[in-house]
Order: sequence, then structure tokens, then C-alpha cells
Amino acid sequence: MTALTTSLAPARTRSRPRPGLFAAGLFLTLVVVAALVPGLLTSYAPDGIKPAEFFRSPSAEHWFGTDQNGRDVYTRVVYGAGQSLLIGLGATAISLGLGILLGLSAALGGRRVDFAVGRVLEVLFAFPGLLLALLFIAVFGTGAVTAAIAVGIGEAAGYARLIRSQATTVVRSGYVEAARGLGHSPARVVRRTVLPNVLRPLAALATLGIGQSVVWASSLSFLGLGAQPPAAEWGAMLADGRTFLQYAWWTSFFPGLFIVLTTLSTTVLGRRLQAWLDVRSS
Amino acid sequence: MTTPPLYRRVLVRVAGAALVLWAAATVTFFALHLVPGDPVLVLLGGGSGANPTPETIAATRHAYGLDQPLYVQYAQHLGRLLTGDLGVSTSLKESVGTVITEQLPSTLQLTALALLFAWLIAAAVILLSTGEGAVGRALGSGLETVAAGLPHFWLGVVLLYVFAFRLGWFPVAGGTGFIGLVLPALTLAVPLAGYLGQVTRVALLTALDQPFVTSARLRGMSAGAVRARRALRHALLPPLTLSGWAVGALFSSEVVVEAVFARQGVGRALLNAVIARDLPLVTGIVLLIATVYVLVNLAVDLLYAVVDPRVRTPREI
Amino acid sequence: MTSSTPDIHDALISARNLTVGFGDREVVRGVSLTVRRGETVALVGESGSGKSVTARTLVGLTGAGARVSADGLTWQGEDVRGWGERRWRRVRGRGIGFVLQDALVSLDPLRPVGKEIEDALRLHGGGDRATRRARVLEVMAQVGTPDPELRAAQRPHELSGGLRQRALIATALALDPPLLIADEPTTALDATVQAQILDLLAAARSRERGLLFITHDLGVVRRLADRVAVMRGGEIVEEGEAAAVLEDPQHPYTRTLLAADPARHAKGTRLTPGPAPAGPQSPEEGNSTHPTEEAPRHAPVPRRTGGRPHEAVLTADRIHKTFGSRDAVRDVSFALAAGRTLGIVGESGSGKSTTARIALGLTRPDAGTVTLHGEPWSELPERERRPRRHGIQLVHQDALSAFDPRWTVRRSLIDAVRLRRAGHPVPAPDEAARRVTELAAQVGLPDDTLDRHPLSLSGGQRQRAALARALAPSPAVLVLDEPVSALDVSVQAQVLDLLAELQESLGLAYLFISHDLGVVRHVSDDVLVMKDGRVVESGPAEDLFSAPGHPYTRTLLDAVHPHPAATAGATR
Amino acid sequence: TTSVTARPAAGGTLTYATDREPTCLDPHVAGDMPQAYVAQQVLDSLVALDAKGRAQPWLATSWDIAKGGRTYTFHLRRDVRFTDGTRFDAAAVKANFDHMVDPDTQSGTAGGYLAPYRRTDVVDEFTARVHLDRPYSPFLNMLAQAFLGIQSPKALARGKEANCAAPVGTGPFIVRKWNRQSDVVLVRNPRYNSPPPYAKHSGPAYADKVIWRFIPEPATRFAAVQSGQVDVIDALPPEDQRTAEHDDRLKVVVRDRPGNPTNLALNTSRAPFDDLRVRKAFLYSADVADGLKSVFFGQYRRAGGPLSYVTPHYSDAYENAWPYDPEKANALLEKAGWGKRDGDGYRVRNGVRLTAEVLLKSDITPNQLALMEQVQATAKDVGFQLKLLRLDAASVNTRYQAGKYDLRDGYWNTNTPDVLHTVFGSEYAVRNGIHSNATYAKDPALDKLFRAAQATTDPAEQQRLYGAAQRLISAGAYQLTLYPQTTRLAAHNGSVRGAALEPALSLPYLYDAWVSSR
Ligand SMILES: Nc1ncnc2c1ncn2[C@@H]1O[C@H](COP(=O)(O)OP(=O)(O)OP(=O)(O)O)[C@@H](O)[C@H]1O
Ligand SMILES: Nc1ncnc2c1ncn2[C@@H]1O[C@H](COP(=O)(O)OP(=O)(O)OP(=O)(O)O)[C@@H](O)[C@H]1O
Ligand SMILES: [Mg+2]
Ligand SMILES: [Mg+2]
Repeated sequence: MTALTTSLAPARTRSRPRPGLFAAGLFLTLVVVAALVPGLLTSYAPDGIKPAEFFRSPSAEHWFGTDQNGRDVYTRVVYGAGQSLLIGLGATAISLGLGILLGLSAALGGRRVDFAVGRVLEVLFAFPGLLLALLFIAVFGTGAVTAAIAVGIGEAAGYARLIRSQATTVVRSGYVEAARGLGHSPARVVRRTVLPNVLRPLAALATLGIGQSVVWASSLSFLGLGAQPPAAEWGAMLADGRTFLQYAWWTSFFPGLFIVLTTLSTTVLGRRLQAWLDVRSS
Repeated sequence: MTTPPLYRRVLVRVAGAALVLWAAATVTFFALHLVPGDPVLVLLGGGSGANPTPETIAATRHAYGLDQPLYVQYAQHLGRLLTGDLGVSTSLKESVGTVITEQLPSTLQLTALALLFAWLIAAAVILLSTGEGAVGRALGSGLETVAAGLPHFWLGVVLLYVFAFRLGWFPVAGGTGFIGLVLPALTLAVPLAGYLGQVTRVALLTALDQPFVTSARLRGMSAGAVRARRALRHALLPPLTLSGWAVGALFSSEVVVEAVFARQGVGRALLNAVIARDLPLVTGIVLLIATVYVLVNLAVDLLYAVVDPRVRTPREI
Repeated sequence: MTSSTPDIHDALISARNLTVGFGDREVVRGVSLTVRRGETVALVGESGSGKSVTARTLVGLTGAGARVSADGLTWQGEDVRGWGERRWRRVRGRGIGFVLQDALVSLDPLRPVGKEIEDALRLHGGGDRATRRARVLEVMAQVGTPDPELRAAQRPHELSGGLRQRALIATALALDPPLLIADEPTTALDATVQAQILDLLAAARSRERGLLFITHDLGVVRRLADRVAVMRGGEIVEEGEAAAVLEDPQHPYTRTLLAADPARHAKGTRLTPGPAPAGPQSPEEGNSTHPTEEAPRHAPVPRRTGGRPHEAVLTADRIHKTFGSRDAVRDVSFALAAGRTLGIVGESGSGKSTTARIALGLTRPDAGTVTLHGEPWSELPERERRPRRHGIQLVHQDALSAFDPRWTVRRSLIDAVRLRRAGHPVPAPDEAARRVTELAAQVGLPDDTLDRHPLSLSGGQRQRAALARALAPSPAVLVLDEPVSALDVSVQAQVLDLLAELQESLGLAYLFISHDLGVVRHVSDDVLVMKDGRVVESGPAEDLFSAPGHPYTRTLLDAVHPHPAATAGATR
Repeated sequence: TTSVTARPAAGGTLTYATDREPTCLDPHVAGDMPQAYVAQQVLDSLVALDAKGRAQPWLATSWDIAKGGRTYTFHLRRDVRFTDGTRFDAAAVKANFDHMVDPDTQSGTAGGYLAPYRRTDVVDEFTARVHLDRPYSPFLNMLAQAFLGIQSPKALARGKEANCAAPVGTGPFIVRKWNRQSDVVLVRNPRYNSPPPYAKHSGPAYADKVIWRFIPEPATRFAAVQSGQVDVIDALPPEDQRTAEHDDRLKVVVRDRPGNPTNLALNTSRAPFDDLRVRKAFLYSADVADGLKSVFFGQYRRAGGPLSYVTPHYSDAYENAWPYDPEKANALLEKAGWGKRDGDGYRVRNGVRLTAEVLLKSDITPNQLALMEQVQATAKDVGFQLKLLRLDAASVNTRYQAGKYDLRDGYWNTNTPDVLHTVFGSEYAVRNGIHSNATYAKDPALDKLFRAAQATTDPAEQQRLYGAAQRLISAGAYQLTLYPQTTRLAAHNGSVRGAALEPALSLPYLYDAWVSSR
């Protein structure tokens, strides 16, 4: 068994009460609300600078304290949800899309295409993801959108590899053969049978990827190439706050906490989603 | 299925590696020419501004052959590479070979130790948390998810603060020898361990469900021994395949870690080279990483054959 | 039941009123069972009746989350209830050798089999390295492994199924334990290998070892067992001397089981009582939960008389296929007429499936041609073959993997009905829906199963669904590759009956592949016997089985279910 | 461990950590601040500055200025040798100047300063005469900068690669090895005999060895000195300065540098800052003082005029020329036609939003970035939209050279008021190319003042001329000046004494420093 099929193996399912699942769902709901209507969750403005109130520690007035510009960290975390989700979802969508394109054509396109795609993936892997991201940013400038695209491109090779091996298995499966045996056209077989089955096990992985992308993008922010100020983006907040860790731990702790919690929640939900999909077909 | 003769397999591998190196060099060349930013102006306009004369600019441009048409530059570039000449770094004004030989040992040490740590941490967490108890399993899996989601720079600063600054167990920055490697290696290892752990966990749980595990227990083997001595070997296969990928990912992460811990290394050199549009150096490092990647994959294949004698070659990627 | 009264001195293992549950479900209820020294006990019963769970419970490894209770559970007279893991480990391997059901995957694929066999020795202090090594080779020879030196160093994937099964038995026999538990040790093996394994078990018994083996093959029971216990729904419904139970079954379920053995019925007779019920209720569940109290009738399937002449719908002319350096199929020719069944038998790897795939146009032969309805078929480019594919359909051994796991049965059937084929418009949705209902009725698939996913169906239901899908485009030929091998006897019987009925009513031609001679004999008009890709013998089924010409056919025949009378004499 | 003695003692290794690593150790090449830092330890200059900014003899014992300031004749010390054994003489001086202006040297700073340089005549072995195109009074002050340090002609002849790796001077330390991305190892020059007048002792330096480390991450750097792992750091992070000052183990040395303070240059060559009223409004809109108080923890003083207060001929008249005054800003914008505001509160005119793009480098520190965000926020209050573009260095340079920016952060460290010429002179307002005049200020009156100031060596006259220039520049609202560039050292008391700053650029100077001989 190769790594890929194992990592795609169905998550184990148990029917016991799942407080973790509930918490994850609740948290993500909050994050989505924050992303869509941040004003609902806070009355401060995300770029409301008050130099005099810099580095206030967490209090009833400022739940997560204030940052070096006297801005309310909680508010920025709330407003940051949008950009961070944009990066997380956007990057994952891009890498999945590219991965599907490459992976499927490798699995379906015959030996030559497979060889070619194999080499392309090898080059992509040999090319550090960071370098790709940097070059991309150099061309298109910094910002959340470019960060998302850059991260997405950087991660595509991994997905492509997974999809390729998954698709190879699906293409050889009995049900694809059955569809061919019925006389369906190749296009229809790919669209209705191959693609959905290739993507199904990627659900959990993709959700894991959302959090990972935010972390990735925060490394870009660390290098000064992430979201543009004064945008509140978790990765950027984390990166900017790191220098003040000794004096104002809260400026980087809370954004970091939210990144980790989002990763954790999406992972929990992703596993659950995958389990659910597996159960639905069992 | 028949396996092609050995010499053909070797040939295919070597040809594949050469192809990858050529493609990497070519992509690098054109990528760096595509992105805006004139290496000469970066070079001369360092800091907050400088006032080089036009003659200086022209001379610099000529010195690096940047006044030639693109295809000539590409041909020269490839030609040089073919003869094994990596050229002189425009930004460091040192031969790329020297830069790499200077920076590589530190990176290799760090990568190797980080991989080792990652494996150890992942294995420990896995073995301790894949017992029968659901709570333990959930805890282990949660730990891994958190670990996998920790940004390197943040983890690095926190580790520094706690272990170097507060507790004084480790040197703050760039300490020499093993002791100075520990914190940076840990910074790299923890998120990687989380990732490897996730993959290994799935594989281990799958392996534990296999009949041969029950079979071993029916022969009188204890549950713990079965886990550590039988199932783990199976669970090692997926993360082993991932190690090739992991080395590549480590190079990227090292950029950040090397900056936080003020260490030498090719990661940071690459970052600076890209920022300075230093084509020879970027090419040199990309080729280096591609080579390491090819070699690591070869090693992984060999190791794979040791762990799983069923297959001679696990995957072609 | 007097025969099961435990005799403390003789009993190796004994359970009284054993109950096992998973979650809130009891899967074993009130089972009492004893195995004595030198005695062979057979546990038979339908799939899921709790045989394996019972066996595993006897060695304290029921599985995660199991609740076990018993009025008495002893090992050599000692009460094992409350034994800890440590105490159990001393008995496992040394006191009780266990051969797991999933034989082919019960050896660690990464380790040489010799090491696996050595495990038990090592764990129970079986001497130094050299001693253990010698013992390993000894047991391997004992279980009939040719060239043990070589085999011990090989890994499971390098061994054939039979050799693997023997290696697994060797792991259980390494310490020559007083009790051997073997869970379906011969299922999924072809006839010749099966015979060897049974001889091996018989040999263990002759050494005064106790033997508990599980099977759903009554032929095996007949050959080996002293006593037999029949399980159903977690309970033992009948128990007694083997000969007595087999000759004079008391419980209706036992009778159904006996009736279902295809080897005992000529072609054209039913294996199940009455015509297959088609309706809202699942036929096999109907049969098993509410067994007909009266003895099964073996009404002949009404044979169509007259009809079309025997014109060939599918022919193969000297087809040949090579994979790498291996000739999978060599020079195979056959002709199949409408309404007829051509059986293909042969050991594993003999090229049966490859032949089937070539017939289906899924694999292109290297040489030779296949025609369908007298027209070229195998040489056509795929583009031209596609519109005619509906004429020949496949039913696969593994029905589960042949269904898209995401789709309900209905969705899969609709997909098969709404097919673009030459000369026919694609049926409208409501028409397709009607056709699906019709198909379901035709194969006896209850309506409520249509909206379930294949994984949640029983094996028999799945195979019916697969049949329904194959019938959807109204084919003339069905290629059936091991269609019943994965099913237990009673379900197998129902499917075989269904196939016979469908052939009768639709005039279908069957290319029927199986490694089970009994099944092939039961269904086929003509038979091809394959070995190493070649047809070694062919001819009308009755002729071939009554007077086998080729020595290989004879070995095959000798290996399987000898005639009842002969068996009884031979084993006692 | 022994602690450092109160009186100077020879021996030991001094570990010094700074933030940025040079790309070449020869300060003639390119010419960025980190190069000057290292050069200061390795090279001597022809002249030195005293605390008042007057040129004093160093490698040149005296000099004569003739032809209205167009020729400089230097009389050189006769007893100095480069550390490669070459004798320091007039030919060496000539070789150095020729090297600085040679296009192949790729010199940005030194070569730029020497723009009026014609040639050098070797009058005799120890007399060199430099000819300039035109009178150029800042020349002597420039010579005092480490960028123009004197190197061994033999070493220069080795070629750029070798010379970048290990320049050879007559200075107190010798470059032993440059471990790129880690440190430069300097060892003591045992025969050193040419200390500058501001040195506290003579003869060789005290420390045997200096390890010049690069620790880019601010928190790491400070932790390193706090834990005693390095003896001295510079670029002490502002957030750590209070901690450092309250820490008995640490000694903090802060000195502001001369030159053009850190600023945002307003690009006057394109809208919206081609309109003086808009420029003025922007300067009024920025609340720099409060920003410095918060993000820089009050450690940085405000710089209000075009010159840092430590620059010669600095005038304090313009220090408060542009106070935070949103009302004035609003009024000016109304007058300039930016009367309307859009839904987001930004001003619009003819459907165009009042927007300014700020070009920032990716490696800007979090503090500097925070200050930019504050400027952005206060500008927003009056209806300015500031777009902070944080880009990698190459992209920043590309845009900068193309003039595609409205605001650009910058500074210019130099020890003469002539920096105003470099920064505001119209000859440096090059379109599409490297230009030191980031504002594209083109004011003939200013140019005339600069010429006149360069042509005179009379301090009073210079004072007048540069004063007038400062007035014109301040009135032109070309720059939002923020704070003076500073050198901030934190030294570990327990292990090092005597680490000082030299007077020309306030660079760290380790010649007089001694450590406990561990
Ligand atoms: N570990 C387990 N957890 C939950 N249910 C189980 C477990 N093991 C077995 N079962 C259930 O117990 C029942 C009896 O299973 P068992 O394996 O004993 O059947 P069997 O008689 O051996 O059938 P077969 O002939 O198919 O092997 C089945 O319904 C099965 O699904
Ligand atoms: N796609 C393939 N590539 C290579 N070898 C193949 C392929 N398909 C079949 N073979 C080989 O051809 C031979 C015949 O295989 P086939 O599947 O036809 O056997 P079979 O008689 O159906 O066996 P079984 O009873 O095990 O299903 C085997 O040795 C098999 O390994
Ligand atoms: Mg079973
Ligand atoms: Mg087959």
C-alpha cells in the first residue's frame, strides 16, 4: 500500500457523543460569522488606532488586549477572519484545482502524459514552495489574494500527487470498468464516476489544508510579503506581534490561537465529513 | 509483471534526474527574468538609496552579461552549468560553489536532525496514544493537529524565550555544535512531527486492524509488542514515502528558522538571492535542492525496500 | 443434549451458555460447546451467525468493545473467566493454535513466513535459535510445504494461496498445541489445495489433538468431523454426531443447508425450496429468519423446450494474450449459443478471467478473434464497440467493488438503463424509473434495498443488484466471473436458481467462470477446463464430469466433494 | 568566568551582533550602511571628524586646498603599512580614489560622493593631489566616512571577489574570515599605529579577536546580549530599550546620526503630491509624535526638519514647522479642490480618490511598520487614502527607479549638510534610474544654494546658505520627516567596556573596547 492510499483510508467512525465535533462546529460558525459580518461581533473598528492606548493587557474593555497601535486585538482577530479564510479557502481551492488538473490528466492521459506530469511534479517538488511563492509575489505584488494564490501554487504539487495515485486506483476499479462495460462514453465516465470518487477522500485532507495554508501565509507575512497593512490578517498579526512577545504576548497569542483552533476545527470537521461520506456510502 | 533489467532502471532514473535538473534550471532562469526587478539596480541601490553613475550601471550590467539578448544569456547559462560552473553570485560576489559549500553543512545538519527529531516525536506520540483508549487517541491526534498548525517563526521565538532566555538551557542564537542545533531543529521538527504523526497514525490504526495483527496476538504476543514491533513497521511506509517531500518542505521552512536563530544555511541564502534577483545563486541552490530531493528519494526507495521487501520501487514520484 | 455434557478430564475447552455482545447487539447467545482431546468438532452456519466470534472468544480475543458472559468457560478444567492478558498469552500459541479465517492476509506481508512460524516458539521459550529454526522447517515439512528451506525465507506475496494457508496452519502447529482452532481454513482455495489442507487437519486429529473447525461447506464436515454444531443467528440450533446430523437433520435450517449443496443436484434442479420469491421482502433473509418447516422440494426448473436453434452468439477463435513474458491465455477457442451455459473451470491464475475480459472486449487479445452475433468484436476500435457493448455484460465476483460506492443501487441501475445505444433513444427519467423497478423485481431485489448503498446490502442482495445492472441494457450474453464464490452456500443456492430462471425466461447465454467444480457442474451445458492459459479439455458437462479425459480434470474431480457414500466410508 | 576589569586590558574575544549583513565587505563597492560598520573596524580614513564636525588629520597629517576648492593636496603619514605589508603612500591614495570612481567597482555611495573627482596626482611618495571638477566643500567631511576608507592597492588589485571577502586596510582589525550569513571574524592588527584623533588609546586594539555576528531577528538579538552570549549588540530594539536601561548588567549607548532623518519622501512629480497644498495637508495630517511615543516606546525623538539635529549647520527653526494639525490639513485640501468625500470617508475629486502609494521594503521592522500604520490612520482622518505596499527589495527598487510611488521611506546618513544636495538636488532627480532625490524636487533656487555652499569653505557662509536651503525645503513640504537615524548599542557590562561610537556617522567603534580575557 502506498502512502497515499493509506492517508486516504477512510477515517474510523464510532458512534459516540462528540463534544469535540460540536465545539469545532460552533467555533467555525463563529469564524464564518466573523468573516461575513464582523461588525456583529465587535463594536470597535479594526484600524481604530489609538497610540495612547498601546499594549493594554487583556481586560473587560479589550478582551484580547491592544496592540502596538492601540488597536483592539479582539476586533482585529474578528475582522481578520475574512482575510484569513480567504487565504485558507482560496489557497486550498487553487491547489486542489491545479492538483486535479495535473493528477487526473496523469492518471487518465496514458503513459506519456503520466510520465510528463510525473516529471512536472518532480520539478515542482524540487522547487521549494517558498521560492515559487516569492516569485509569484514579485510578479503580482503582495496582499491576501496574491498570498492565497502563491500558497495555492506552492501546495498544488502535493495534491496532484495524491490525486494522481487516487485516480489511478479509481480508474482501475471495478465500478469504472462496469461503467465502461455498459458502453458509456469516456467523458461521461470521468465526469460522473471517476472524478467524484477521486475527490471524496480528499475532503478531510482539504480541510486540513485550510489551516495549513493560513500558517503558510503567516510565514510570508513573517518575511514581510503577506497581507498588506493595515489589513487584519491572523498570520500577519502573528508575525508582527512576535517581536513584542516578551512585553505583550497577547498581540501574537490570540491570532495564533485562532489559527490553531481553526486548523483543529476544520480537521475535526473534515474527518467527520469524510467519515460521513464513507458512511453514507456504506 | 516483469521488472525491466537493472541497467535500464538505472538509466531511466539517471535520465529522469537529469531531466528534472535541466527543467529546474530552465524554469529558474526564465522565472527570474520574468519577474520585475533589475539585479543590477538592486545591487547598486542597496540601503536607502545610492548614487551610482550611469557608467557604473552599464559596467555592472555588462559584467554579468545582462546586456545580451535573452536567448544568448540562456545558452551561456546552460553552457556554464553543463561544464559544472555555477557562476559567481551577483549579490554576494562570491562563487556560487563556495557559497553553497559554506552554507550547506549547516543546513544539512539542521535538516537531518530535524527529520530525526520529527520521527522520534511522531513515533513516541503515536506509540503512546494508539492504545485501546479513545481518549488517548483523541488527545494524541489533537496534539498532532496543533503541532502541525504551529508557524515556525512563532514556535521558534517561543522556544527561544522559554529554553534559551528564561531557562538558559540552550544558546540563544547560532550556538555552535549540537547544543546550538537543538532549538532550531525542534522548531522545524514539531510541526513536521505533527504532520508525519497524522499520516502514521492513520496507517498504524489501519495496520492494527489487519488480521495478521490478531494472528500475532493469537500466538501469544502482547498488544504493546504487536504495536511496536509489527504494526509500526507497516505504519512507517507512508511517512517514509513522505520523507522525500518533507526534506523539500524543510528547505522552505528553514528560511524562517535560520532567520529566527541567526543560522547560516541555504534556505536564507535562497531567500536573499531571490530578493536580489541573483540568478547564479538561485539556480545553484535550486539545483542543489533538486539534487538533494532526487537523492533523498533514492534513499527513500532503498529504505522502502528494506522495510517492505515486497516492492522494489514504491512510487515513481 | 447429552453429547455436549462436558467431561472435565477429557475436555480441552468448554463453554457453557456463552453470550457475546457488541454495543447493544448480542451476536452470540447462550452457546455451549466442548472440544475434547482427539475430537473434531465442526461449527457450521450461515454468514454472520457468530461462528468466528465464538471461536475468538474461546481464546480471549473477542475484539475491542465486546461484552462476554458465560456460566462456565474452562481451559483444561481451569476457569478462564477473569484471566488477565498475561495469563491468556501463556495459552495462546502454546495451548491453543488458532488459524484465522482471513487466511490470505493473516501473515505479516513484510516478514518471511519462517519468522512468523518461529514467533510462537520464540514467545513461549522454544529453545535457542538453531532449535527453533529446525523446528520451523520440521513443521513446514509436516504441513506439506515442498522445499521448506526456500519457502521459510519467502514472504507471503511470494507464496501461492495454498502455501500461505499451510504456512498459517504451521504457525498454529509450531508448538503442537493440544487444541487447534481453524476458522474456515479452506474457503477461497481451489479444490486441489483444499484437499491437501483437509488431509493435514485430519493428520492433527490422528495425533490425539483436539480440533475445532469452522466452515460452511458441508462436504468438508462430512469428511472430517466427529461432531457438528449448527449455528444460526448467534445460537446453536442443532448439535450432534456428524453422521447423524448430516443424514438425519432435525432442524429445518440444517436441512436447508444440506439442500443447498450444488454438487448434490443435477443441472436443471432447484437448490432452494420453491421458486425464488420476488417482492418487498428480502428473499435470503426471508429464508433464513423464517425457514420453511417442511422439507425442501427440489422441483425441476422448467426447461424451455424447442426454441431457437443453437446458433452461436459468442465465439472465440484461438485467442492469445501475453502479459510481459507470461502467457495468460493461449489458443483458447469456444462457441456459446443462446440459452446455453459454457462453464470455465481451472485453478487460480489459469487464465479464466483474462478469457472473460477478452470476450467482453475489455482486453484486446494479442492474437485470435472474438465475434459477437457473428460480427467482429475484438478487432473493433473501442469507439465502434461502445454502441454495441450493451449486448454483452459482466457480473463480477466482487459485486461490492463493481458498484460506485457513492451511489445508491437505484442510481447505479438508472445509470445502466439510461444508456446511449445505437437505435434506441435514451429512456426518459420516468420510463427509466419504471424499468428499474421491473429489473429489481426480475432479480428478486426488494424495493427497500434500491435506495441503499451497496455496502449496506448483504452479499446475496449485492449479487442480485449486479445481475440487475447487467440485465439493464438487455444483453444477449452474460459473462459471470465467479458470481457466487463470495457467497455462503444458502445464498449461493438462491443466486444459482435465479440465474437458471433468468436464462430460461430471457434466453440468455452464460459464460460462467468458477473454480468450484460442483457449481460448474450444476450450471453448465458445456465446460472448458483451463490450466496455465490453455484449454486442456472441453465438452458437454455431463460427459466431462462422468468420464474425465485429461489427467488434470481427474485431479480436479478427485479433490472435490467425493460422493457422499464414498466419503463416509473413507474418513471413519 | 572572570568579569571584565575596570582598566583596559588586552586579549580576549569580543562578540558583537548587528542586524544586517553586508553583501560585500569592501565599502567602496555598492555602499550600504552595514559595509561602513565593518569598514570602520578595518580601514582607516584620510581624515577624521571631531565632535564638532571639523576635519582632523588621520592618515593625512595635513592638507592644502587650492584653486578655489578645486584641488586638495594631502600630506600623508610615512609610518603606516597596510596589514598585507604594503606601504601606505600617495600611490595608494590615488589607487583608492580611482577604485571608487571606476564603474567596474559598482560603487553606489563612495563613487557617488566623488562625482566631482577628476584625478589624483602623486606629487611625491607621501603627497597626493586630488583634482576636482568644481569647488566641493563637503569633500573633506566625506573623506572621514568609512565608505571612503583607504585600502591596500595590492589588495584592490586582487579583484572584486577577493576584495569583497576580505578588504585590507591599515586599521586596528584584520578580516580573517567571513562566514556568510553568520559572522565575520576580525583579528587584531598587532602593528597598528594609526588611530584616529578620537581614539582613547594608541597602539594595537585591546581585543584579540572580534566576532561580528549577524542576528536579524530583533528579539533574538536582544536576548543574546541579555544572556551575555554576545557582548555588544546594535540596533537595540526600541521595545527592549527600557528593559536594557533598567538592567544593571547592560549599558546602553545611543547616539543620533547626522544626515537626512528617516522620512517619507513625497513624490512631487505626479499627482496628488505635485500640488504643494496637498503636500502641506499631508504633513499636517500626520501625528508622528504620538506614534513615536507608542510604537517606539518614546525612545526616538521627533525630527521635524530636513537635517538631523546633529548635522553641521543644522537649524532648529524648522523643527516644528509641520505640527499635527488636521484642521489645517482639511482646509488645505478643501482649497486644493478635494472637497468631497466618498462613502469610505476618503476625499475625491473628479471621481478620483485622494490616494497615495507608500513603497515599503519587506524587511521593515514591526515598529516602523506600526508607525506607518499610524500615519496611514491619521491621514485617513483627513481623507487621504494611504496604500502601504510592502514589497521585496527588488520590486521596491524597480518601482522606485521608475518613479512609481507617491511616498517612499528613506534616510541618508552622512556627516555634511550637503546631504541636502544629494537628496533634493535636481541633478539627482533622475527619471527612470537610480536617484537619490526621491521627492523629485526641482528648485533652481535650491540648486543655486547648494552650488554656492559647495564653493565656499567659510563656515559662516555655509551656515547661511544651508540655513536658506533648509527653509526652502521645509516650506516645500517635500518630506514627512520622522526621527533621526540612530545607532543604539547595548553592551554587556560584565564582559565588555569601552565600546564607543565614532563621530563621523556614529558608527560603532571597537578599537578602544576591551573584554574579560576568557
Ligand atoms: N469486532 C466486532 N465488532 C462489532 N461487531 C462484530 C465484531 N466482530 C463480529 N461482529 C458481528 O458479529 C456477528 C457475527 O460475526 P462472525 O464473524 O462471528 O460471523 P461468522 O459466523 O463467522 O460469519 P462468516 O461465515 O461470514 O465468517 C456479525 O454480525 C458481525 O458483524
Ligand atoms: N493486467 C495484467 N497484467 C499482467 N498480468 C496479468 C494481468 N491480468 C492477468 N494477469 C496474469 O495472467 C494470468 C491469468 O490471470 P487470470 O486473472 O485470467 O486468472 P484466473 O484464472 O481468473 O485466476 P483466479 O481464479 O485467481 O481469478 C495470471 O498469472 C495473472 O497474474
Ligand atoms: Mg467467520
Ligand atoms: Mg479470475
